[in-house]
Amino acid sequence: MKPDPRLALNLAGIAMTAPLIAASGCYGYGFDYAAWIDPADWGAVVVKGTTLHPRVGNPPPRIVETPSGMLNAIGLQNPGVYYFLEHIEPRLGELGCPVIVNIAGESPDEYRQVAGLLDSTAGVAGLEINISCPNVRCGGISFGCDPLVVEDLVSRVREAYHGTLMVKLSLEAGSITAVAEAAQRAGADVLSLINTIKGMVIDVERRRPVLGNTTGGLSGPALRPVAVRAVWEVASAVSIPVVGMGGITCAADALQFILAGATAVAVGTANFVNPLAAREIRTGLQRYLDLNGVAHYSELIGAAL
Amino acid sequence: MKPDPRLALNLAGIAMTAPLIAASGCYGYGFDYAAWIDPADWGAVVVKGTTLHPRVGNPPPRIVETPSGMLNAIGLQNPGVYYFLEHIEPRLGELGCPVIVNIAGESPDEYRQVAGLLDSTAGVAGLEINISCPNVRCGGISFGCDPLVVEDLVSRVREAYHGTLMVKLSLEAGSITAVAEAAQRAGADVLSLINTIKGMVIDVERRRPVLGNTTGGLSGPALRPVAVRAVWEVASAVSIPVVGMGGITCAADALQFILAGATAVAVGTANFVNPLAAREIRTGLQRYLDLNGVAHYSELIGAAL
Amino acid sequence: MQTKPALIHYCELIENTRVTAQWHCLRLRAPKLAVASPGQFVHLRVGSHTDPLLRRPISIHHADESSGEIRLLVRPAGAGTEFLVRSKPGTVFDVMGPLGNGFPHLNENRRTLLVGGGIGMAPLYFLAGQRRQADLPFELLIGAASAAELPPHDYFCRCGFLPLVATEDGSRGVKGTAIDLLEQRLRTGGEAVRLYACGPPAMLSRVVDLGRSYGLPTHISLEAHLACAVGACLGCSFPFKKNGQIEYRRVCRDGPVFAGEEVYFET
Amino acid sequence: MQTKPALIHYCELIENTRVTAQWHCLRLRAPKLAVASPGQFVHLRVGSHTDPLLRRPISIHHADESSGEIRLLVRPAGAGTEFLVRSKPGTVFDVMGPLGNGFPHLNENRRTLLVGGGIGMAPLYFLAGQRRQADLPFELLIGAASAAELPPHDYFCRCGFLPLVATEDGSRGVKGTAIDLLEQRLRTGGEAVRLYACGPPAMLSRVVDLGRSYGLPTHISLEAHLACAVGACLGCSFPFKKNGQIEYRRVCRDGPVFAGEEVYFET
Ligand SMILES: Cc1cc2nc3c(=O)[nH]c(=O)nc-3n(C[C@H](O)[C@H](O)[C@H](O)COP(=O)(O)OP(=O)(O)OC[C@H]3O[C@@H](n4cnc5c(N)ncnc54)[C@H](O)[C@@H]3O)c2cc1C
Ligand SMILES: Cc1cc2nc3c(=O)[nH]c(=O)nc-3n(C[C@H](O)[C@H](O)[C@H](O)COP(=O)(O)OP(=O)(O)OC[C@H]3O[C@@H](n4cnc5c(N)ncnc54)[C@H](O)[C@@H]3O)c2cc1C
Ligand SMILES: Cc1cc2nc3c(=O)[nH]c(=O)nc-3n(C[C@H](O)[C@H](O)[C@H](O)COP(=O)(O)O)c2cc1C
Ligand SMILES: Cc1cc2nc3c(=O)[nH]c(=O)nc-3n(C[C@H](O)[C@H](O)[C@H](O)COP(=O)(O)O)c2cc1C
Ligand code: FES
Ligand code: FES
Repeated sequence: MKPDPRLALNLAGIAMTAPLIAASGCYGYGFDYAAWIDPADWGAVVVKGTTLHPRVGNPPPRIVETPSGMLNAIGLQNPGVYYFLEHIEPRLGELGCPVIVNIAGESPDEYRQVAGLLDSTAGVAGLEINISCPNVRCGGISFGCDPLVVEDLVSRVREAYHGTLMVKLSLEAGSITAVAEAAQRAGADVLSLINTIKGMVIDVERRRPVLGNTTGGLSGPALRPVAVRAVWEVASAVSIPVVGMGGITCAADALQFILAGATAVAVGTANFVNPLAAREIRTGLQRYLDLNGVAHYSELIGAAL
Repeated sequence: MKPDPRLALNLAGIAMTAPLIAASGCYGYGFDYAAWIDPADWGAVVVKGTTLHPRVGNPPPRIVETPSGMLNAIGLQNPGVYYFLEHIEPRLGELGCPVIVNIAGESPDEYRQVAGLLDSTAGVAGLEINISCPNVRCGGISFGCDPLVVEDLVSRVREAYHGTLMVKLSLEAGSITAVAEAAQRAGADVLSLINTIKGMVIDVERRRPVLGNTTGGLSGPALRPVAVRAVWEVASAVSIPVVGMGGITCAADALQFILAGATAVAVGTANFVNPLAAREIRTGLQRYLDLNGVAHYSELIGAAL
Repeated sequence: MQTKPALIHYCELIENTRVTAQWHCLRLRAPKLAVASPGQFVHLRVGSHTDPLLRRPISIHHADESSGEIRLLVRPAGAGTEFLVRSKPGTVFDVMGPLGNGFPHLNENRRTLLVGGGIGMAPLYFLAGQRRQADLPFELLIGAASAAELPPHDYFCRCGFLPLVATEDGSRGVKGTAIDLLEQRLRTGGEAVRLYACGPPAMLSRVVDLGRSYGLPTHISLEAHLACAVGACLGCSFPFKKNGQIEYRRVCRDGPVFAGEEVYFET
Repeated sequence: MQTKPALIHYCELIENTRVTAQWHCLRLRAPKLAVASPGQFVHLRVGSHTDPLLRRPISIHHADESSGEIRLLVRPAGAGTEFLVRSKPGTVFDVMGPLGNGFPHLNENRRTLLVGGGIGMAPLYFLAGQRRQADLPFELLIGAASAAELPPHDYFCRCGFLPLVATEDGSRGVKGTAIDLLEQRLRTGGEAVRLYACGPPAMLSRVVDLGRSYGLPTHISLEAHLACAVGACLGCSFPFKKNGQIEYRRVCRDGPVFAGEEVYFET
């Protein structure tokens, strides 16, 4: 798509043609859709959660549909950071847009190690620290609920990594704003939210949880009002930019997050339903700017506060 | 409906013909549907949140639909406990099923006062303490997030009230199980969960939140997987019975909660969509017991754990 | 247990006709609902999944006990109303009703003015028909943006009356709004005794003002987002002023028709 | 930017025919999808709201490049498949595809056995037709609970082949399961060179066992709940055993057809 200057931004050092990001875990390493769809329809792509060691992931079933949403329990299946650096990172330039790597670890030190290994790699524009995955102990929410733990973890990663650092927040913290402030204090450049919320579906015929992992993370439109509220609260509490996500399917949904204070938005589940989402949201935002005579989308950031 | 002994239960002192409860705030005082539908289709009815003083409630709009759910911000509109005792309580016998009163207050002492006024009133079978309403400071979630605060509040109400005491939990606590355990320690007879989760919808044309109150509580099927998970966690952590709710629309949904550990279930939003829900869920449960040769529904409680 | 009247009715769509550029008139077989009176409404499921979730309220546009049919006039505004206008004859709707208080039907043999703004004409058309049958004097005033947004003449003729029309672009009737038309009829149309109105809040507020100036009682039908539609959830509250205090009343149950003087229109 | 092939195709439903007590055959105008090969699938939206949310995968049951049409064979199992079987001709579906690897189409001029359990016959029918056209020997074996759950004879005749049938109640063909039939054909039908299968996991696992006993390679089509269907979400992973270690492969992208010997069927 022809870049529209009214949508361009620099997200704490990452130059993007639009405030639209493919959400982690929902777009692979960016190559899976590329046979059909230009990854550069996005302003940036966040790749699958990456850990120090390879992980096989959770037993199936890993997904189940719920009303206007889905649960997933992938379990951070990934080939590990060394494989990533050897086989994937060198190809990321092909995508034609900045790539952010989502990282997770079993301990603060593992996070630091992964971040250190990814520091100043050409293909990687920034990191997103996942401290909010409801499906694994690794990368898990256990790290994301307590402001003190978050501050310590983010500080360590910050020492090891010199690019743009994004911290991904969970709603399951007692106070998401306290965690947000802790991440900001520790040197995060950007906050992203929300990750999925832990849920469960029971198969009443088998009288067992549907998912192999028992529980999984809720994503999709079902979540959207809760995510908009969380972005609104966090954007009001911090001064660094916020990337909003949770159930975005179209330009109007994206605008809700921007008006609530998000500098950019990420789209996950909607890709599964509509692989043309990036392109359609981009066009929809342009139309909104046209109709409302807005010179640059950033005028809308937080305008509903 | 003809009571089916396979569905009968005694919920910590309240005899019910079925483990089906009309959720607070969704069934008025039980009379609104009564011109058409027998309130005794329910095992019990929980009436609207009641406070010491009358409350006018929040400015409109108070509700907005979301994907597979809705936000509400009623703001605990109610005529106050004195009016309730004079004009409503004497008529509750007409409903033909036990009535539980949902109470809220602006301070622990107000809760205690309301509970004391409702103690040993003939029409009231039990109380549900709302410490999880996301829409008001009164009765609000501020009381429901901290185990110590919960323990104190529930202890005071417990002193003033001698009937069945139910405590309604929010998912927004840092740890819902810690709050559940605190309520149990303080003398709660039953726990009910979950209340709505705070959300927000922005009108992108007006660039303003849709609700008069800015935020509202998410209810309905969108919430269901998260609610089932919460019931499963809480039922595993406490020994007192749990009433599960959140997005139940049919017998299969109700069974998910029962299999996750709920002794009874409550139905809110689904009434708005299908006012015959109580009757249909009852029939659906009977059919499940028939097909699976289950002698009493209680065999299913927690069977998926 | 005494038997209670049914709240839910399964009603077959007999005919679905487009009557303006956008609006559709839906004719339903609904014997139990055909007893409804003008100003009452039905509350329909708009799909069988959980999105859209809530029912949608639609005024009863016409009810005929003898044929056991009702008609609805629907303006597509979003997913729910689009589901309705796209439905094919033979579809069976899940309909709650009849709900709400309805317009007070007064047998006064004096001229009343019925003011409908846009789709707000739907229930007033029913009221007009009722007054026509009872041979009571009335004028139906309708406002719309342009002629394309109004049903054709013969839509009204078959009920034995014709509305007075105002369009903002002057493409049909008087050029102006329903309020302009009302002012004109109040100034020039002879003595009126009572105003009935349904339409957007800004219009209703003006109708109430005019009623006050002319010393005429007003009966206005309000809209709100509804959930339960029977008074149980308090989701549809609208502000009223009583002894200088704000109080909320339920559009679905206490209304949708209220004495205009009591409604508190925020400005 | 080079132009890329489209992932989404808008395909008109031309015909929707019930072919068993439950299954429907849907004929779609889909020129771009008609190049697909047997074992590939499409991924369809099943509504325009957010419930049901995810697309549903359906095997390509037949594809004809010359007419630009594809056929799907659908067994109603829930909201999504019911949406499909209830759709009326003229409906335009939003279809992703063709997806997945498909069955290896080997030009071996030796007898292969194609085993379909229930709706699993859908892609094998396509493979059978292809072998028929190429004049390569094969037998299509189909199992079902009863005759009512199988398409009639002429459903197959027009493609120039007839399946061997097993029904559990013996109401058509051999009494027994598809596996019983397969065992019989392996014992008595002369030398076979390769097995293709699609059906419930328990059946597939037995096919693989039989392949092992007879020293025949098996190509089996697996099912999983899919989200993205292109390999991006890792939601559809199925366990495989490699060097004694479990590893997960993606049904949607690495499959749905896999070498049976490598699949790890939990017991
Ligand atoms: C008592 C009553 C009688 C009505 N009678 C009619 C009628 O006869 N014909 C008719 O076409 N419509 C009527 N309406 C309005 C109709 O109910 C709404 O247009 C409809 O609910 C919108 O639903 P939707 O899914 O089509 O649009 P949505 O996507 O839900 O909404 C579209 C737009 O309409 C707004 N909206 C939604 N619900 C309402 C509501 N209840 N009131 C006002 N705005 C709303 C939304 O905020 C949004 O801006 C009536 C409403 C009430 C309360
Ligand atoms: C590659 C592939 C090819 C397929 N080909 C066909 C075909 O040609 N014809 C056909 O009728 N069906 C086919 N299916 C199965 C079909 O996709 C499912 O039946 C459908 O998705 C169920 O959706 P629903 O909304 O109708 O039912 P739901 O309400 O979603 O589910 C109904 C039941 O089916 C189970 N289920 C849901 N999705 C799947 C799935 N993907 N695999 C197994 N069980 C599932 C659910 O757990 C539930 O028990 C195929 C599946 C795959 C993965
Ligand atoms: C299948 C799937 C896998 C995901 N994997 C990850 C992950 O590895 N790391 C992460 O931080 N978030 C992960 N997420 C969460 C998403 O990035 C996103 O925060 C969430 O899904 C909400 O957005 P959505 O509603 O647009 O999907 C995953 C989500 C889904 C649906
Ligand atoms: C309109 C509305 C009003 C409510 N009012 C109350 C209330 O006064 N007190 C309370 O504890 N919960 C209240 N609730 C929450 C419900 O009792 C229930 O916990 C929640 O809606 C989840 O269940 P559901 O998805 O079945 O509606 C209200 C919910 C709705 C939708
Ligand atoms: S819609 Fe529930 S009280 Fe009016
Ligand atoms: S469905 Fe997403 S990887 Fe297979």
